[in-house]
Amino acid sequence: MTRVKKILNDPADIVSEVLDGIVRLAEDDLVRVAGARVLHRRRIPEGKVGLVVGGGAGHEPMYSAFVGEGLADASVSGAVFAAPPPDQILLATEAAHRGRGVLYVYGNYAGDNMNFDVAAELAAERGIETRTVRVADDIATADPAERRGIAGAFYQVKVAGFACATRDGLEDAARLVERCRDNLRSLGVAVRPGSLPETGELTFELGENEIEIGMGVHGERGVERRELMPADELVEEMVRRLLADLPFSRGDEIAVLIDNLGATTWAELMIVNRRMRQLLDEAGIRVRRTDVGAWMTSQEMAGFSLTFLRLDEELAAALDHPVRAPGFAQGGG
Amino acid sequence: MTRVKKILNDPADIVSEVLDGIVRLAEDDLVRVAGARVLHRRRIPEGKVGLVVGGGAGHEPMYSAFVGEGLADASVSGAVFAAPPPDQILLATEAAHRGRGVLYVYGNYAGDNMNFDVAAELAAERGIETRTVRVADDIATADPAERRGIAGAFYQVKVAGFACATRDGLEDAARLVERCRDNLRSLGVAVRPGSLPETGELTFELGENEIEIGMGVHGERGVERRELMPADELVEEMVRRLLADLPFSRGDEIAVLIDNLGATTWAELMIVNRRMRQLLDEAGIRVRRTDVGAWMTSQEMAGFSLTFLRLDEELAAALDHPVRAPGFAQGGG
Amino acid sequence: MADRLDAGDVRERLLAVCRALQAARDELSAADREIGDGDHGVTMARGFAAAEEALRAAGPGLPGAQFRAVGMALMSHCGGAAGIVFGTLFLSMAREIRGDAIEAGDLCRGLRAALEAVARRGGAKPGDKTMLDALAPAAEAACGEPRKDIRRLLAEIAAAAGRGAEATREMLPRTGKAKTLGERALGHPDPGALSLTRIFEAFAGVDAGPRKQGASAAGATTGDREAPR
Amino acid sequence: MADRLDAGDVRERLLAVCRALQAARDELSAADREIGDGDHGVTMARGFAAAEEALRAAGPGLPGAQFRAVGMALMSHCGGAAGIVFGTLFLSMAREIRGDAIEAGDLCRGLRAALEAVARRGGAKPGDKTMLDALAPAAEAACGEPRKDIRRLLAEIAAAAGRGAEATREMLPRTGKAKTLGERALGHPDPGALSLTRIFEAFAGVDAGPRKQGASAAGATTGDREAPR
Ligand SMILES: Nc1ncnc2c1ncn2[C@@H]1O[C@H](COP(=O)(O)OP(=O)(O)O)[C@@H](O)[C@H]1O
Ligand SMILES: Nc1ncnc2c1ncn2[C@@H]1O[C@H](COP(=O)(O)OP(=O)(O)O)[C@@H](O)[C@H]1O
Ligand SMILES: [Mg+2]
Ligand SMILES: [Mg+2]
Ligand SMILES: [Mg+2]
Ligand SMILES: [Mg+2]
Repeated sequence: MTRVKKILNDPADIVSEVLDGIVRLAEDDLVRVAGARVLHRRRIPEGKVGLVVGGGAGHEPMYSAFVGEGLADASVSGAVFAAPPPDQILLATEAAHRGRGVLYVYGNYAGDNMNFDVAAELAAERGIETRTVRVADDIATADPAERRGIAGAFYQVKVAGFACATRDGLEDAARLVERCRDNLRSLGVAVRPGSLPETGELTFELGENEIEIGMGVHGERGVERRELMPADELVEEMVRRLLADLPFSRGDEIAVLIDNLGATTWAELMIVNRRMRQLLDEAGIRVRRTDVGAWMTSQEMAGFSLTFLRLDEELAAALDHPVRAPGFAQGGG
Repeated sequence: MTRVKKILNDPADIVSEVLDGIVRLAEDDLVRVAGARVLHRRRIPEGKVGLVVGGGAGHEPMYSAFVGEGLADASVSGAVFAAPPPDQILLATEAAHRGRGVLYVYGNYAGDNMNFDVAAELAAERGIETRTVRVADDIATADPAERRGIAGAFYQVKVAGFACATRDGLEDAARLVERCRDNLRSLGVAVRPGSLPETGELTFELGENEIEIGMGVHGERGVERRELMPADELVEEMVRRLLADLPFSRGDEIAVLIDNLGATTWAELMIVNRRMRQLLDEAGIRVRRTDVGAWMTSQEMAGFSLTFLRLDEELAAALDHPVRAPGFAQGGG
Repeated sequence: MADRLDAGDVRERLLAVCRALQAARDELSAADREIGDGDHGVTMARGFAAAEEALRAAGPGLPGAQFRAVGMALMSHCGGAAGIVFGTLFLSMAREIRGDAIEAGDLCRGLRAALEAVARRGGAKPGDKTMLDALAPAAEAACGEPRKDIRRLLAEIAAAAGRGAEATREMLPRTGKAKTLGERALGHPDPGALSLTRIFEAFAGVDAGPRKQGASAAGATTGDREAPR
Repeated sequence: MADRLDAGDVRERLLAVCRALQAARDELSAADREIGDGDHGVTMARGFAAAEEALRAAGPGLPGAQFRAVGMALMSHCGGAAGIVFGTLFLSMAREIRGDAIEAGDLCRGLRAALEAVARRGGAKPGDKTMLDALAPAAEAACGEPRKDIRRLLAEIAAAAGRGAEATREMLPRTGKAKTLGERALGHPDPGALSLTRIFEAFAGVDAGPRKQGASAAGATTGDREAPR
């Protein structure tokens, strides 16, 4: 197998060097806990509900670079594609705690769930109350309880940042984030594989003419392997599945995220946007904002995901709330 | 040769569909000239100096998506990697003109130069005064007059947007943009090739263990083909060349752009940022802002470029000026 | 016929486990590539490298303390699902291994406690295509006929785990990164169940070595090994 | 011995040029991949498809008008450097072709005007490894001995262009997308010079067809062809 060429030093240092690089993007705001894979804001207001986000590395800028004003107070990173261990999560929790408890937002994967749950128990032993709202937006599985968290994290972290910055209590903040989670649906498609940076090996294989609908952001298989089809047809299939799932209905107002899994061109995403908007027009669904970017990536996997978030006034206000974090760009870039 | 799989409809429609997709990102602000490859702002203040940007397609979001408040008034796109023809440029010029003349900002390539020059003559015949400040930041050639325009366009368009929005006259606006151009230096490196979307063919070939320093954004060869090296070493080489070129010197304050050519991971760019900042610290150069993103792309080419812009007070203010355009994200995403 | 493993013996066996799981890296990652995200081998190798370091740093000690050291190292260094699952396994056993040597009863109580703790922590049940499907038969084997030669018992535990791992091929995944796969996961064993088999094999002194995935269960024979001291 | 090309003849020859440049797409793109950005064939094919359409839409007309139609189509539809360069070529010639037929003197004046106009527009000189290096010898050939058979003259122009294109192999690029290449461009001909050769060949009625790049100059022989009417 050909190693995928990358711009790296010692593969063992990837996560650590990436965290250092992120800190240097926002030195006035960000601090790394020495020796740990934890970043946190330099100044967190006393009495604020804390927000900790995190998960396996390899999806950059998610989650490590989503720390900043209006977003997370601390992030914790695992190794590539591996949930962070409980002691690291605990460090992030302690860094974020300002007396009002800490909200955990992360993707719904067995590994993350177990590690954050253990961390929550350790935090409780230290007198820090925690609440958890997992991202579970990927409609590739039928059973909502088993859904993975993919690019919808972009909105859920955004809403959580707003909630924790503006609400007085942990419970109250968590409730708004739950509403976001419950109205959030995503579906991805992979066109070419990414690779594990430590080994350079591809995370999966696709035939010369194959795509996979529902592919997970770690290269986990999706709902269906299909022949490469025209962009418009693919978008029709994805939008159909998404609309049917919540379901979204005529008159709904939504935010749309078009997330680049890594190596897909921005131009392709515009071709996707064009057809998607025609379909949403036909379905009578209003798009309040569109975010286009590579936020929840899977190394250099080519493909994208569509995320629809059904809005109410409060969720819309949460998305419009200004933030400042190295990985979170406002607008369409 | 294996065709690179992409999410497209009829390859002949790529540019047109991309433009439609961009308009749907910002319908309140953007209009497409029917049948043309020209986008322009819906509302351009009377008496404003006009700004037209453009060039070949295939580098999205540059240039087509850089239209909006505080940025360009109109953009014109050619076919993939081919400068737009004069009649299209003229349409953009007329769309942007509000009585004070029009500034052209685009990359210094023979094709673009000739097409914009012809357009300028046609505009003059119609009574529209124009001025041109070409982006020529790529230090891969020794002779500054022959330098190509690459990712530095991000800053030059930003400065031009500020200048045309705040200056009274075309000459005055052009002078500030020239100062930006004169203080702008970039260097790229390619790790894996991109492809021509119409044919799916790779734009160049690199050996399994090769990289090319100075590779152009159309896949034109660079200064040197080298063996893949550790990220830190590569960054040392690039920073050394960049600093020596202007030259930048101790005490200078700069803005830094880390541009993703397409398929490089954000994590790799952070590893680059880490080492780059160590080197700039050693050289006594202050970084006022860092912009990380995939702005001037070359399809799914893997690699990146570094751009240094030496700042003075006015240039710094220009970069901080808020803008709103579908392809221009503030902050680090 | 030995009926206990003294502290030195336990230490050597745990070190052998650490080495075996580092050596199994590619086998385990390959298995995870089929139905998961392809990192299980890297995760286990990372954790057991840390465990080996912890054991060496701590020097000789009571068997329970050694199990605890391994469990803590896995918890802190594996990450992923495996860190908690296998960390919990070793920590649960540590709590049941109280004396200056390990006896059959310790193994029985330890593995039962581990089975319960892992199931509680992760919410999975036997049959869901996880390492529980190797752990459950292993615990059963450990609690079977009493008063057996302990080395033979270890080999039987390993063999039971191996059969359990082999049986996961025919199971539909209900948890973890394989869950969307559904029927496409059929025919592939669960990576964590394979890991657990390798752990028991190395602890039993069965020379497992890297092998074809299909051979994992059959390979777990009952061959005894003299403890190094 | 014909000393002029009438309007119908010119039309057929220009249509042949349009077809030839569309057929040369892959040859020209391959040449541009070596020292440029690989799109020259696509660009020329796009432009000459539009030119063909324009010629057909306009119907029969004076030779100068036909050259103008081609030039305008190239200007508007090629894009890239080629659009201006080849658009300027045809438009400059159109201005010099004033009567109802083309004579040798028109070709001489037209190509000289084109040479000057393209050089002024793009700032390049002969020797810079561009299409000028084919255009300059072509213009010279057109202005050589007067009162020659015009079809033989066309073939000589094509041959001169071909020799010029071949000579670009040994030149260092000083403009366009090849300019950073320096010595690495040696051995490769300039794509635009090849295009110009194909244009003259097709206009002369020399059957060029797709061929190996290296054969381009040698292939441009002086073989006459009966004009279709
Ligand atoms: N809920 C669970 N209960 C028990 N074991 C589990 C559970 N979830 C996952 N596992 C085990 O963990 C293994 C995957 O580990 P690993 O690949 O290291 O983590 P990740 O799934 O986070 O990438 C699975 O093969 C399975 O045996
Ligand atoms: N300044 C110039 N003067 C004359 N011809 C030029 C000039 N610049 C480029 N050309 C011609 O254009 C050709 C390249 O055309 P093409 O590949 O279509 O455009 P681009 O370089 O924009 O991709 C070159 O091979 C050269 O012959
Ligand atoms: Mg994992
Ligand atoms: Mg081009
Ligand atoms: Mg895994
Ligand atoms: Mg070209």
